[in-house]
Amino acid sequence: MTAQSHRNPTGGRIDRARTLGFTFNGRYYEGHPGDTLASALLANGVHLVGRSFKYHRPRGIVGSGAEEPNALVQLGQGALTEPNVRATQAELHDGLAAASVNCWPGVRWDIGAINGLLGGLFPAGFYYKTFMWPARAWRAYEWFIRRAAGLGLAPREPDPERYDGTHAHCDVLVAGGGPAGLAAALAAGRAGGRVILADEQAEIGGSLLAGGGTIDGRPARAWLDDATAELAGMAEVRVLPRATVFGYYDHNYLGIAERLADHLPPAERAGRARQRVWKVRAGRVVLATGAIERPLVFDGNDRPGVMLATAAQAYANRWAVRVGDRAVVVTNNDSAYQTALDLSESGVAVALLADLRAEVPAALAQRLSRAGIEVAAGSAVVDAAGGTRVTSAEIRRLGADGTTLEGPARHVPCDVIAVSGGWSPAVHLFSQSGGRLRWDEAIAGFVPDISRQAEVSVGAARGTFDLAAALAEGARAGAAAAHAAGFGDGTATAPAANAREVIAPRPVWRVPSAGRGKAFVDIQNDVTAADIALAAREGYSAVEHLKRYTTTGMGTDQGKTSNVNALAILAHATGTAIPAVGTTTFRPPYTPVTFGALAGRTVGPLFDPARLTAMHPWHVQAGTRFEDVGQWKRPWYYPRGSETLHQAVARECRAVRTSLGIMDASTLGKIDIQGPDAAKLLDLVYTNAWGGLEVGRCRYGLMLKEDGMVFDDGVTARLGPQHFHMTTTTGGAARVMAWLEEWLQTERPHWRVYLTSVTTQWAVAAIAGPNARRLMAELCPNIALDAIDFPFMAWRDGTVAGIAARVFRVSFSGESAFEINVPSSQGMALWQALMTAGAKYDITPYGTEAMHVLRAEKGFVIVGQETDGTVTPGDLGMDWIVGKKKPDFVGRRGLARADCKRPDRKQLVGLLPQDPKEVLVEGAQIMADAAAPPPVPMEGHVTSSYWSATLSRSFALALLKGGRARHGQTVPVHAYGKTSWAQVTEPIFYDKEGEKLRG
Amino acid sequence: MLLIACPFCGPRDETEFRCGGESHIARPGPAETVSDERWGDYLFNRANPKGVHLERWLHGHGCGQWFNVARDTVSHRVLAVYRMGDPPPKDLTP
Amino acid sequence: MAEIVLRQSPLDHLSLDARAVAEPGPAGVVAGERRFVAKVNLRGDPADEAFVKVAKGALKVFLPTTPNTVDGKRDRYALWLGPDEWLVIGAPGTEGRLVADLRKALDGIVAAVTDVTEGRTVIRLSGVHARETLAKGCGLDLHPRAFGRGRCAQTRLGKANVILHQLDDAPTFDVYVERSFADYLWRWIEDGASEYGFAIVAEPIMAALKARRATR
Amino acid sequence: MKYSLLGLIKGAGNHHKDWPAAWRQPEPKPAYDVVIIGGGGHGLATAYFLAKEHGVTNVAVVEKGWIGGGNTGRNTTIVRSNYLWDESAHLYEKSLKLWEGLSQELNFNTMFSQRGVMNLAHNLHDLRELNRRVSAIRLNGIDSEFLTTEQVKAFCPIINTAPTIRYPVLGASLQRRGGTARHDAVAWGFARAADRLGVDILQNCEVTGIRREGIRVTGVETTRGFIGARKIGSVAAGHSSVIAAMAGLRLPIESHPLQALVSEPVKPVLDTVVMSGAVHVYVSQSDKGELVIGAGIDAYNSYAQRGTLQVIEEQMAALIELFPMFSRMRLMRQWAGIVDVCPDASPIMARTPVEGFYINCGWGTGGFKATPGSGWVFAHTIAQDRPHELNAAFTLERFSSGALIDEHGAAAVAH
Repeated sequence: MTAQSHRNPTGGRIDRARTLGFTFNGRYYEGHPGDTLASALLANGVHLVGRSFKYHRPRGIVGSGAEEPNALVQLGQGALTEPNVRATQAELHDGLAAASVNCWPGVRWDIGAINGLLGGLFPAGFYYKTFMWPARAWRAYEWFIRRAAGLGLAPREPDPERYDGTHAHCDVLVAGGGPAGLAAALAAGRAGGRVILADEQAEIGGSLLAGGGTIDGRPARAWLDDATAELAGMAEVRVLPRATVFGYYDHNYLGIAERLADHLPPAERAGRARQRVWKVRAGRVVLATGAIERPLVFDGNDRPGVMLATAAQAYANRWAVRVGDRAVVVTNNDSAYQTALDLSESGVAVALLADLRAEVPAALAQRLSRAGIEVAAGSAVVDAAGGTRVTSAEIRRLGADGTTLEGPARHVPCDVIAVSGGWSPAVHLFSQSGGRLRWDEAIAGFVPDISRQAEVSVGAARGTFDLAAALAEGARAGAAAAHAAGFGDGTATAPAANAREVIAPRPVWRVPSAGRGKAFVDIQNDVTAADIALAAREGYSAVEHLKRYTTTGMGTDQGKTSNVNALAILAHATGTAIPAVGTTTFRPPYTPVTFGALAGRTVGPLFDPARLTAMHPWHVQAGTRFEDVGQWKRPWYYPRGSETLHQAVARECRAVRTSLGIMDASTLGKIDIQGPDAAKLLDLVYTNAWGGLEVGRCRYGLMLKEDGMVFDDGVTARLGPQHFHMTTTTGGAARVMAWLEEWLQTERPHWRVYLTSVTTQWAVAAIAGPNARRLMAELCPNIALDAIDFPFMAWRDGTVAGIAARVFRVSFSGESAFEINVPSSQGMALWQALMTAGAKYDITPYGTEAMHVLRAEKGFVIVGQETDGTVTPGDLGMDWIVGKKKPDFVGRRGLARADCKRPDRKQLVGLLPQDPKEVLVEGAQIMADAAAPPPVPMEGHVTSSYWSATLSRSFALALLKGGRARHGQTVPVHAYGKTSWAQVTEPIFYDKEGEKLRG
Repeated sequence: MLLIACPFCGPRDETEFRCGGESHIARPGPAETVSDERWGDYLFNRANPKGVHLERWLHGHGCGQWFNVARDTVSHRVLAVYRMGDPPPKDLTP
Repeated sequence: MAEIVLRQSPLDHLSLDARAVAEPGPAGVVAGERRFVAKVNLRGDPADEAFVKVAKGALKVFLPTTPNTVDGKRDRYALWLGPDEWLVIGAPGTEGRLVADLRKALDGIVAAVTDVTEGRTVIRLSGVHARETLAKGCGLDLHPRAFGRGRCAQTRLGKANVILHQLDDAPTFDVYVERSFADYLWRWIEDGASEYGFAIVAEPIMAALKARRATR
Repeated sequence: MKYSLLGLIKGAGNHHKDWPAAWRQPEPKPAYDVVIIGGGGHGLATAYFLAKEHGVTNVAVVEKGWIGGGNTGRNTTIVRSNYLWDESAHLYEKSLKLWEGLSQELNFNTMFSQRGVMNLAHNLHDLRELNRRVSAIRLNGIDSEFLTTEQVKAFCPIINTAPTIRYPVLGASLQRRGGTARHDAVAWGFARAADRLGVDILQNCEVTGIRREGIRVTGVETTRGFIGARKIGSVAAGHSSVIAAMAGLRLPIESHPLQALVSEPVKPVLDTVVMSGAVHVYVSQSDKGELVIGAGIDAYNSYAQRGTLQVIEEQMAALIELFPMFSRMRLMRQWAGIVDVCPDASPIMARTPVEGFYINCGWGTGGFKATPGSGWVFAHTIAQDRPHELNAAFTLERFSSGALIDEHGAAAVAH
């Protein structure tokens, strides 16, 4: 315990009964439950925690929470490591291991500090002005720059932890659990509304946790305990500590990042999610996000030991930590007076409080002098001396205009300088919501002005710093929000608190320099006041230009402590008023959110659904290789033993051509179409005519977009006079369904047609080959199967292997084939029955690859392979399917456009490589002139290319300029440096007359 | 995440819907009478206003119905929801 | 009935029954598959009195016209899916009769009757944390004030399209999911519910539990 | 004052007091030969090349806000020329060639880093398309190669190439000359260079109307008064329809949000650009150390530059699928730009039926890479009053003739 040199024996909200051991940069320290890494380090007298981004200057702990710009550490090790964690937000746990980032070999002796000496060479945007010679060398310069930049280290192993996400709805979402937020949640909760109160800290309470004050005549902390207890007892109130409202999106949709396990030692995290993202739809939002104290910009203001006054106060009161032995406090407003008192009470000798204002608050000043603390009015700290820790502060009197210094310099030895440069309301979420900000001279900060969504800001978040007023605002807002949702009468009584009169702060944005030191505005990105002046001189005077040119406000803290100072200094440099300079838009997230938490459970096996057919388990058993088609898992090929893809596909094709093959065709889209106008719909969306199709027959159809380009295809059967069964491509099912509904609902609302998707109602086994009919004859007693009674492109109902089935005589393979549709739950039974009965024909399951080969031998196109959204039916040689006499169909007018009539359009042809053993690369380009140097004119490309076991040679389909007129020509085909020659043919290679599939 | 009030199912998250783009575009015809320019205008040209946009949405993950939405393309506020075939509401101030 | 024996539900390959417990005990979420429930999709114009009357006659169930509600009895009820669409639910094996009766009754009336029994399966989800489990992947407000017994909705759950139907205040939900997505959705639910204590129960137990609650 | 290391050393002596403004902040003249609407990269490049290549120096660039504040400053800075169709390939390759000498040309370091752009294939259809593109690109004389899964792993070891993931990596195309650049620097560099050639850059000058006499333009109404112009070039991506409407034109354009995000900065971990269509994410690491990650476009029209949560959630899931080690990294900032979406995913750079009014729009999600090339051909189109052969196909007429340049099939993920 005594190891904690700067921990007081009493006070604070830590549990001294338990001691937690942790390491920082390899050294062992101790702290207590309730500590953050920062408070524990300070309790051990450690201020130096890192090196700065650019100059590698030693840096300490500046804040006590989300605003921390400096104290970034690498937390944890191995797969659990995490870069750039704010020490002020990392809760201490036993065994925690942290290290400084961006320094080598160590934080005390850092080689990068050399940059500090060369500092003059690195003004804002220096890299835009150099590293340009020689032209090719940038990658080399870049190598060094990249290694100099960046902060922590990305993990190198997959994240072993789980994350979660959930949706939530509430009448009132309260962001921030400080006094105003608590008052709002209480009021809304008491009225009966559904309330979510989220606060980023481990403990609800906000400023009440660190500050003093009394509420309803009792110590604020006592009121806090009652308030949290009451909220915990309300059934419809959900209180989320360790939960940062990070994003405010459209229509009152907000994101909350909840840390569920980060505060636990890894051993205790097992099984539970590490973090959870809440996606909240809120009726009303109360923004009680508080305010962020600003540093003062003076020379050496980045030395370890220079910290925000509130932080110093919080460490003293909440964590019972003495931030140093001897402190100087410097402020431009009232708040730091209490800090001075609290510090000295906690045992820190406060040498002096310098108030930039000539007129100081009398009452407070008296209390300080009673405590023996000198108040230097109209004075400022103009320089902080020291190295890895501040050693003294130089105090000077400020001139009336704040730009000059008067009188002699006083050098006050100290190891801490507590700074308060005024307060910036945390308007981040308000700004994200689309709200507009207004510059408030009285508090010298931006405050919410015009709301765009159903929200209201209360307390310090809107510049109301007085406790009593903040409580009242909160209570009023909570009650009103609940009332808007139909709960309560909209009124609420606020707890009483002692009000204070406030003397306006004196903004001195750049404390005049006494020497030549660096005065930092953005401490994390090493942006100095001089950098901002330079940017202004060079014309980067738009605030966004300033940010991007100097990188001010672009760090992991997104400028929480620096934005307003930077703006003001820019305004000064350009001689404009701050409101005229404007502010930058705040982007989500408020504080960084873990990628894993945003992904939630949508990772690994749950990343995206794999859609499975009824026969899938059989395929898995058979050792099938699957192909991803959209979300579907489709059998690609069925290797036997050590077969390659090539061997397996050849065998599967041979089986279909010579005996019998079986394929799982369940994934084809299926749409049930009913109604008096069903045929009209088909006439509209297909290019051919449907009125004449008899019940019991089916027909192939092509669908076009309005521009005349092929969009989907499939076979549709007429089940009854007003009843059709449409099939679509596997990938196109959902698209086509939406397409049909769109035409029906938006263009033809008076048509009486109903569509129902039945894709998964049916499992489909397609059997194809010379023996297909024989097998059917065995298993299907009740359908006449001969070619006359059951012709090609017909369907029949019956039973197959005792299973009620609808059988289609369609063929995509070119062989005599039957597509057997059965209720999905019996798909497996059907498949097994067919496999068993088909054994005598050596029935062979074939996958998509063999199917592609077989259909290509027949010249059947695959939408998406032969087509790419730029292909018309004519291009495919399918003019025969385009109804000439039809008055209208989707795409008809598109086809009539000039470009669709060009004779030299790319048209589908067959290709026979000169070397019959060579299988052309799918995607290979057809050159106009094999000898031409690049850029080589191209005339088309190979869309499909295979080895044909049937033809025992290679062949291909291609789209070729004016191809139909070029049969017989030999063309050069090129891919990957290899040019091959192939003869252009008709795009059909097998059973041209179609006897087989009709037979 | 926009909240869109399906005229049939009530308010649902944007992700249940599909945006079908500008609404009230009449399909010209009969085909013979339509010039290439007119057809191209129908196919491709859009008002794309900065302000109130009349657009079609499909409740694809819900009731499967198409309907119209009047939405401000700057604030994303939904000003009105109305059924297919209905004319847009008169007063649509963003 | 040989083919019945041969029927397979889309979750059979996960052999849930083998993992099922007789008494879920303290599990926060209890789930199981309701196999082969009869499902018939019915389309028609609710403004057409003939349609409504005839459908009611054939079904012995009112077609709800209030969006997102369910009407009917324990083993035969209709879910509102859209302004002109309902899903009629019946006991396993009754789909054939349902379709036949409806088609016969609606002859000459503009309507559509489609058997979708095989296209979807039902995952029943029950227990004090059933709501939280669904909320992880469903944007609907499932709070009792917004959604309750007798309510249904077509929506998204994880990355699957589903129909939710709340049967009681346990709460118990029936989740209708497209057969090809069933494997994914089951894994999704089991993963999401694991933190609350998850138990699988077979159908009879499911029914018993429900009955027990009903009597409370 | 020339930018150089020497200059910096001199500057160090006197606190860099002598660096002049990168560009003047002039008052608008009553009239110019050419007024460019839109102070983004494309507009500034157009002005620069008008002055440099065509001697047209009496030029103003009018920008409603601050230059580079639109998509130039909001994109994921990917530069490549691996396009399928000849028209696109030649245009983007011209641009890539300009990129290769741009820092020297402008005497402003645009940090163009040719670290390679890799497009992953996750299914057989992807592979087919990839072969098709690589073959076409190579025949067009542009560098492109195919990588097997093993070669992908070797080139970028941190990608998860396990065959067990939902959509395994089956291969990739790689353009080694592709890479990234510093987006702001491109706008600033062109602005500074154009300014030195006499171009007036007028910020906070919003165009409120286009004045015409008959079918000929005479100038623009702006928030800083009327500015006469013999020729007007609209280069206002995101707002192209709004500007065109002022000239009485309807465009085949819709404005959609395109989202992007960056992580907290970390030490070098990813030294190339990885793009995946099927898994739908693209990512690179900036010189500052941030992972720069892009998404697809939102489906609805919008002029709001706001991001949404659901898109970011999908991005992260996709990223982690390919890079499981990034799961513990953190999102630092998200935003959106407004892009022109054109029906065929190709731009329009052309004259219009309104005399003296030229439009450059429709770049969709891929405009940044084209910045120098777009400026180069558009300057030619304006100066010569006819397109250069490189942009001859990118007309408005193609939308009635049907001669589209459809880059959808090949575009994979937007970017």
